[in-house]
Amino acid sequence: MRYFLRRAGFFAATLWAAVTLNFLIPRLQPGDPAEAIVARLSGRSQAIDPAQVAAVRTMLGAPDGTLLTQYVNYLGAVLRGEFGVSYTYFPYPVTHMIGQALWWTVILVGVTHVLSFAVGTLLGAWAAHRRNTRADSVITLGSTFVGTLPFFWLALMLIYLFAITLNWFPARGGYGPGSNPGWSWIFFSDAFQHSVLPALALLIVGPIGWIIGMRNNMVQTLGEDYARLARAKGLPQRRIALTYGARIAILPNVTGFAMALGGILGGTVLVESIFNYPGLGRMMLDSVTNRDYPLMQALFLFITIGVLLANFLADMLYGVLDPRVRREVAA
Amino acid sequence: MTAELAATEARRATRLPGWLVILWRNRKCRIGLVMLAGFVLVGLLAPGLAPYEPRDDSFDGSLPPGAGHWLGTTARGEDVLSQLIYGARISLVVGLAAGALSTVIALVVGLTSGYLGGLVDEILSFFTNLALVVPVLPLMITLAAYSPVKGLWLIVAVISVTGWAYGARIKRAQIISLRTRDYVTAAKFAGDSTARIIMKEIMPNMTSLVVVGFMGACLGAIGGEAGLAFLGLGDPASVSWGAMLNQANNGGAMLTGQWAWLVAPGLAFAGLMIALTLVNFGVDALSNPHLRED
Amino acid sequence: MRGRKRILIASLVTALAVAGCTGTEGMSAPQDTAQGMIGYLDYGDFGGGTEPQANYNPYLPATQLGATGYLFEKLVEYDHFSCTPKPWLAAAYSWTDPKTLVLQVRQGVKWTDGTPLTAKDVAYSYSLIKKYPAFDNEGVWRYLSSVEATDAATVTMRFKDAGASAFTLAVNVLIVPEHIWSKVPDPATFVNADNPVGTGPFTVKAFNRQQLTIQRNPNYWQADKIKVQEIRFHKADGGGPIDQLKMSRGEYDHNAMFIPDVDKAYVARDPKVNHYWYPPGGTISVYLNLTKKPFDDLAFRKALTGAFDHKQIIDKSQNGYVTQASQSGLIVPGHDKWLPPGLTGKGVIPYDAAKADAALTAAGYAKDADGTRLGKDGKPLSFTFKVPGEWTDWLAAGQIIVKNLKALGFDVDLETPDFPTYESDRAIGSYDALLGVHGGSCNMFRNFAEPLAGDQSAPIGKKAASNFVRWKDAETDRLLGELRVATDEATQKKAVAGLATIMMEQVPVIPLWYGAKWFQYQTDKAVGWPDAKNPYAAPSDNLLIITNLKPA
Amino acid sequence: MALLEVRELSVTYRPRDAAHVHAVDRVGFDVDEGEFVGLLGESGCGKSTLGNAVLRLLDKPAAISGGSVVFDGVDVTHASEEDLRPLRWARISTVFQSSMNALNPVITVGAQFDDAFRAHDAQGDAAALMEMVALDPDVLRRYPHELSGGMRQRAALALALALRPKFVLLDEPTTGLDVVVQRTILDRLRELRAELGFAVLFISHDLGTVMEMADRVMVMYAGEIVEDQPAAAMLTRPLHPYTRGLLGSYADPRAAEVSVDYVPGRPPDLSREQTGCRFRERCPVAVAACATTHPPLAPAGPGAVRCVLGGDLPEAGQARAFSPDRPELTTTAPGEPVVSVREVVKDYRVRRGWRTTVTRAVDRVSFDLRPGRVTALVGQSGSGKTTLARLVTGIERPTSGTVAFGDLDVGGLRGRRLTRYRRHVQIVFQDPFAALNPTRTVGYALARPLRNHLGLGERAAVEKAAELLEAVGLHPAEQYLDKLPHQLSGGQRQRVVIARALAPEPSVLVADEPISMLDVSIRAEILQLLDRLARDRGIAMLYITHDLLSARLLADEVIVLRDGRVVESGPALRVIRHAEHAYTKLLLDSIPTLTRTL
Repeated sequence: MRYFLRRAGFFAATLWAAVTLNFLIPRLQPGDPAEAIVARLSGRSQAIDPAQVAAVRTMLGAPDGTLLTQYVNYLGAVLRGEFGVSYTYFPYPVTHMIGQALWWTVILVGVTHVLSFAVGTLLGAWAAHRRNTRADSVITLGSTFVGTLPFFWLALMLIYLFAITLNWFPARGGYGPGSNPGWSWIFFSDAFQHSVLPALALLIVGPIGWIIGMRNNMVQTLGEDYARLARAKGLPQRRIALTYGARIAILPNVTGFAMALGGILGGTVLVESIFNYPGLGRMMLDSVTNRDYPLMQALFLFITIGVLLANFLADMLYGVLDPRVRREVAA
Repeated sequence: MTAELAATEARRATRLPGWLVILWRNRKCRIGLVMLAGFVLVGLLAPGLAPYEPRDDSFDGSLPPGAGHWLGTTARGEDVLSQLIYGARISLVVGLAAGALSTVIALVVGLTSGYLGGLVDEILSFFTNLALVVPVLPLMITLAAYSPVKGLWLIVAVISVTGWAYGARIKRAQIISLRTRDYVTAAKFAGDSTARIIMKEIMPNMTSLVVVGFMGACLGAIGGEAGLAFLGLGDPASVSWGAMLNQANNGGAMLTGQWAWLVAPGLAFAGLMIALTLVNFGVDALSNPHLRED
Repeated sequence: MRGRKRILIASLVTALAVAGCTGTEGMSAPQDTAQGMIGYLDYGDFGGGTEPQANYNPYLPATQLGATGYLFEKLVEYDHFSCTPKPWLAAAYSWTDPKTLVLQVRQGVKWTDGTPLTAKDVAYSYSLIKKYPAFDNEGVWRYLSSVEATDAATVTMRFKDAGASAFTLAVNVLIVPEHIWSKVPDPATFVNADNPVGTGPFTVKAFNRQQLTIQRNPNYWQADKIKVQEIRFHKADGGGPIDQLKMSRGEYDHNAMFIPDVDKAYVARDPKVNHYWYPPGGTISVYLNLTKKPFDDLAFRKALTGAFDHKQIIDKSQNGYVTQASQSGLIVPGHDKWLPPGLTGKGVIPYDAAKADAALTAAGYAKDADGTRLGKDGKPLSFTFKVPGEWTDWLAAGQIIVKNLKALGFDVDLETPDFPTYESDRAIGSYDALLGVHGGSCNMFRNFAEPLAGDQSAPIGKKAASNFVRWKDAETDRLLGELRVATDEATQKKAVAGLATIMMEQVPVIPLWYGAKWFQYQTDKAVGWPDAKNPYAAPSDNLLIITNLKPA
Repeated sequence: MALLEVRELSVTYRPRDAAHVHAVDRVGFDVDEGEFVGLLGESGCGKSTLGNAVLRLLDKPAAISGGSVVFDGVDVTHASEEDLRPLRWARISTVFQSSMNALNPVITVGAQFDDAFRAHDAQGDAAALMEMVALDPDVLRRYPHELSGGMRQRAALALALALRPKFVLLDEPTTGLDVVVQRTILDRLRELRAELGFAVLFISHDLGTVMEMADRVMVMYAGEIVEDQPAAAMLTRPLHPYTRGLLGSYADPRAAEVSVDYVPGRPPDLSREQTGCRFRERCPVAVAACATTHPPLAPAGPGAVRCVLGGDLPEAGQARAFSPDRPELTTTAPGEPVVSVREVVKDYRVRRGWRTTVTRAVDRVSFDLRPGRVTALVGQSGSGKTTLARLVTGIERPTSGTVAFGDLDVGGLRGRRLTRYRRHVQIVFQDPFAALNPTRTVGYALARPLRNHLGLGERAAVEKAAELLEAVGLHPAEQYLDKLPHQLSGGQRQRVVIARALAPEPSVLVADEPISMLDVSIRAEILQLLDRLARDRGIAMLYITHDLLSARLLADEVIVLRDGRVVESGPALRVIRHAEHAYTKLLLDSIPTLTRTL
């Protein structure tokens, strides 16, 4: 109970900090989003029309009152779930935009993350089981070296190879021009084709952390007394590897799984930008570069909440999986 | 602990930094150190090695690799090889500077929080945990995009400010375990001051942890710089590998078949990362005798 | 199945046999290609950001979809290349006095729901943008005092002052149907997504975030001129390499995007079909902060007019797509008729570093033994030059400019703030020198007033509206005053010539090049695109172009 | 044919970046069916490695480098892992030293029984097994971390017996447990063996338990077995000087006269080539031949011995002995107390959610420390003895009651005044490995208190440090000043720790279990040193221990603690020889007695 309260308190404080940071960022910025919008519209080859800047400024509306009242109003709005209207997609509300992008990210990241975790953990466990053999070195060294390749570069190479040279898969986007998002087979198969390359990129890099983490953990647990005792008990190798090695070694990975979800949500910025995937990450980058403050604020908050939830989930999951902390969590 | 022991012994034997001697003994690590030294040399001697100025755009654009330009030219007519060579500087400078800076932040926060405990610890731990859960990349992007000044030091600052938390947490845990050691209590009974205890009793037992943290921070920083630069949020005035990839991508390298422009920065980056990873193997072994044995 | 087809296409592509291989996926084959008609055309991006949302509100140009310009029309269309007005929804117009403009609404024009267009719709549209200042994107109501439908076919516009200089703005308002918009609860946030009703040549057929399809409006008032059944806009990703690839594969019949090395990457792929035309837009100039020394010295500024290597800037930073700008502040050759008589080389000043060096020395800015340029106080001249860091082509230009200045002995630092900082520094005058854009519109008053008028300036530290160099000159303001109220072209020309002369002689800013308007097109399906030989419209004049396209 | 036949067995550690160590060197022995064999040895002698080699559980970098182990006719050293499986647990099982880690933490105890049954297609009644070791069958549904150390060890024992093996290898099964718990487990083990008749190889460093339990005892030293004979015979006539030294280190605290022996020195470094007898450098009866001859394990008396002397030990040349020579103390000694502890209470608050529970670690304890006198605090773990030490040294503050140092209230000291107080009160720590900073030299460790508390200059501090080293028996001192802790043996380290504690010339010394981490053979030596220092220098010593024998040897006064309360206190002789409180008696009765086997 105490543990739970402590965590809940921490999450609340973190949320508050994120909201405050959110509030401050646009207010610490030089320049005027209206001007940025008009400048983008005009391009670099045309003069900015001050009249249009004024019109856009009116359109966006400006907060008023002292900084403190603005802050209080902002907190209130966030609590009520009002995130305002996007600057880039005026007059569409920010929540509408996030609702659209959310599923792309959730499905792409969800599937690849789970797959990466499964593949990585299995490979890592296999390597640990076969530690100090050729299979082990191939897996460990191989994944270490693939891990050094810059992710975005890998993604570019995939595009170059599979989309541009071979033309097997579409290079970018979430779906083609011919299919309308909806519950249709055409759309799903199209969306699937579009997700192949980004998913592939994520799946190449994704398992590496799990492989190495799992292997090192399991090598360690297999060296513990209980694993030795299991050998002394004459248990089959498989059973030792699973119940006395993997079962325990996977625990930190499980926490890591949820924790990493946060990093991955952030990391989608890269993937989705390169593949122009219509998810939260690209929207985040766009909102930052377009100075779409309401959208950026909401996304930032949203991602932070996602990370916090993931952490919370990880804590709970760890409690369920590890009897050593179960009591404390339940208490 | 064994690491510090061995390090202390090695230092006494050779008068070189002990951890360096241990690193050198590890074969993988030795290869990594040599590679790293290569990159450092390339970075240092860039003006001598590079055939041209990295921003000299007086050549024909989009030339394929050939005699005059071994890796061809960019769409704007810059020599790719020269950019590649100068790019090593950026990666190394950012890696070292941001790695060092975030290690220092982590060390200061970790030391203070772990040794003092109590309210200070509660507050610092809160900020550490906060920094751990705040999504790093979006924060980095926001900071980098909205900073009124651009430049390499901004990137260094952004990476350090967003990347210190993990190290601080680890160092705090280590301090907490070290500060209750009997020899620390003994130092208190010997009348040593807190500062002296931290510097003379605790710090020497943390060298390997600090080195490991620093290496990790360097790797992260180099990756972070490349990522930011690739997203177009890097220092517009400097030619880094990430920025080269960004320009290659935006400049239609795929389109004009300028594969060298696209491939070379990625491979160079991977090479540097491999060098650092190999060094890290040794560093890991330094801190974890478990790994040293198998 | 499609995968196989792709492989086939891929091998074809790698063999560089790219001619006209259109990659539109999943679309039903174009419907009956009636005789003398073009089935469909593939166009480039349709705006609305990376996640476009249905938005056909003509008064929200910042977020509306690009097709909106084909759905709604204005009273008068402009050929923005030669700046010639073309009567459009107004069949005719005349000034009854300098403050009153009477327009005859074209008869027989029907809204796409079948209702006829009346003068009331026009008056309503103007009242709408008055009521919602966010809609008044050109600030029309700064000049207008009233817009009334005097009868079913006549609209009377009254101006606060003589209205000639505001004419281009006043007629540049899209007209919406009153019977629909008056029922909209909040027009300010109205996205007009379901079957937007307009008078334009096209109606919305289908939209998703990747593609926007509009189809020919058979009841269009000049339907006979529309030979295109359907236009398909494709979502682009900001000039990314993929779009360039699609471009080079011939997947666009028309696009307006930046392509590095367009001759090699595009035209060379199919020289017979692939074409581009990059007419000039605004003028990009070096802005010197005239409140600071030595920039307040005319001789100094004049010396710098030939100090920049235009050719290198154009070739390197602009891929050679643009032309050098005239010091006169006018676009040559587009604005040739406005040039003051007897101007050498249309005011284009060639690069001559030696001459600039000599002129500087003569003006009292000598070099010391080390080659460092000294100010009149004998101290080395050092200043900064700002360019937005993320605008890579400007950055490249900035680097050349700084190189040129350094060669003259100045100690110049290139600063690369992000755009908002740059924009804010520029507005409050917190800079030494930077690049800025001005002019390029068909409104000569705007072209000169925005960068040079005294009332567009502000003291250092306060935001200037558009006179960022803080040019303060009574003669300029007087000429602008004349131009503002001039109703006949002769008076206008005289005032413009006077202003151009000030540009030439007083050098408030130093124009370098004309920003290019990107415009690529293919001639395998449609012909009749504007080009250098037949510049009947600027690339942005969609309605003028679409009414000129014919099957190949 | 014996049940277990070990022949010429060698085990070598081959770490990648350090010298190879021959931890077990050509060892041979038999264990017969139903026999209970003890394997006695000190830390680092190779006994656990030998045990693991017999079970074939060695992990890298250790590996069997020669010889064979044949169990029940199966060559364990060369069989494949698959061939070994039927043998394991069904016929040969084990209990490891630390059962904290020996049980899988994430599955229930019951599941670990089922594991064993299923692996061998056996039916078993885990509940009955639990009852056999006097545990509630309910324990089967619990996880290891929910059990106490004693319960875990009993569960491990039950698990080892689950398939009724013929042979059980017990590797330090009671180390780290309280005496009382140890007693119950050993009693249980004896009963079970009588009932089930399995053979045991009992590995331990604890002479008392081995002698009490085993039929036959093997003594291991430096990777070799140096003596092997029936326990009773060994007790009366040890054949090896080392065995004789070990036996001498043991005594019954309740005896009228108590004297303990010690064997100075440390075992040889097994990473080096060995010539001659490995014990010769510590041997009190060594002869010239010891340096050149490596004696074989040769029959002698009722067993075998590895000694040049062949088991005929001269009476003269006993190991050195420590026998406290003090007038019998029957009353509390006179003299002004240096430290007075009065009615001290220490509560620890543990917050759990909304509730805060208070644990009372020390409950109204009073005692005095007087110059030149040693007061022993005796109790099991959790009795509050270490908390009392922390209160006396000012690390903790009492919840109520006072700790007075002269006129000074220790509980109220902070900052600089606390530092000044600590000049007078120093600590000798339990673990000499943790008490010295591994990265700092002996000279540095000694110089700090000298410079801080005595204000000596650098040179004076070095001289004084050398003096201190000589005083604790490390000479020549110059040789030690530059050493790092890991270059010293445990005993030497503890001497350095003591020297450091003496450096500021304290009036009070708190010694927290100073010998419990040391090898049996050198414990008495350290006790003797502490004894001499306290009495010669007039230091008031608070000696904290769980070991009544050492309390009897060192202390003038004994205070027996249980759950934070004093259950009995008084002059050492009175409390130990004529214990009044039942708990004190229980503690005394739990000590393994050599006489019991006789």
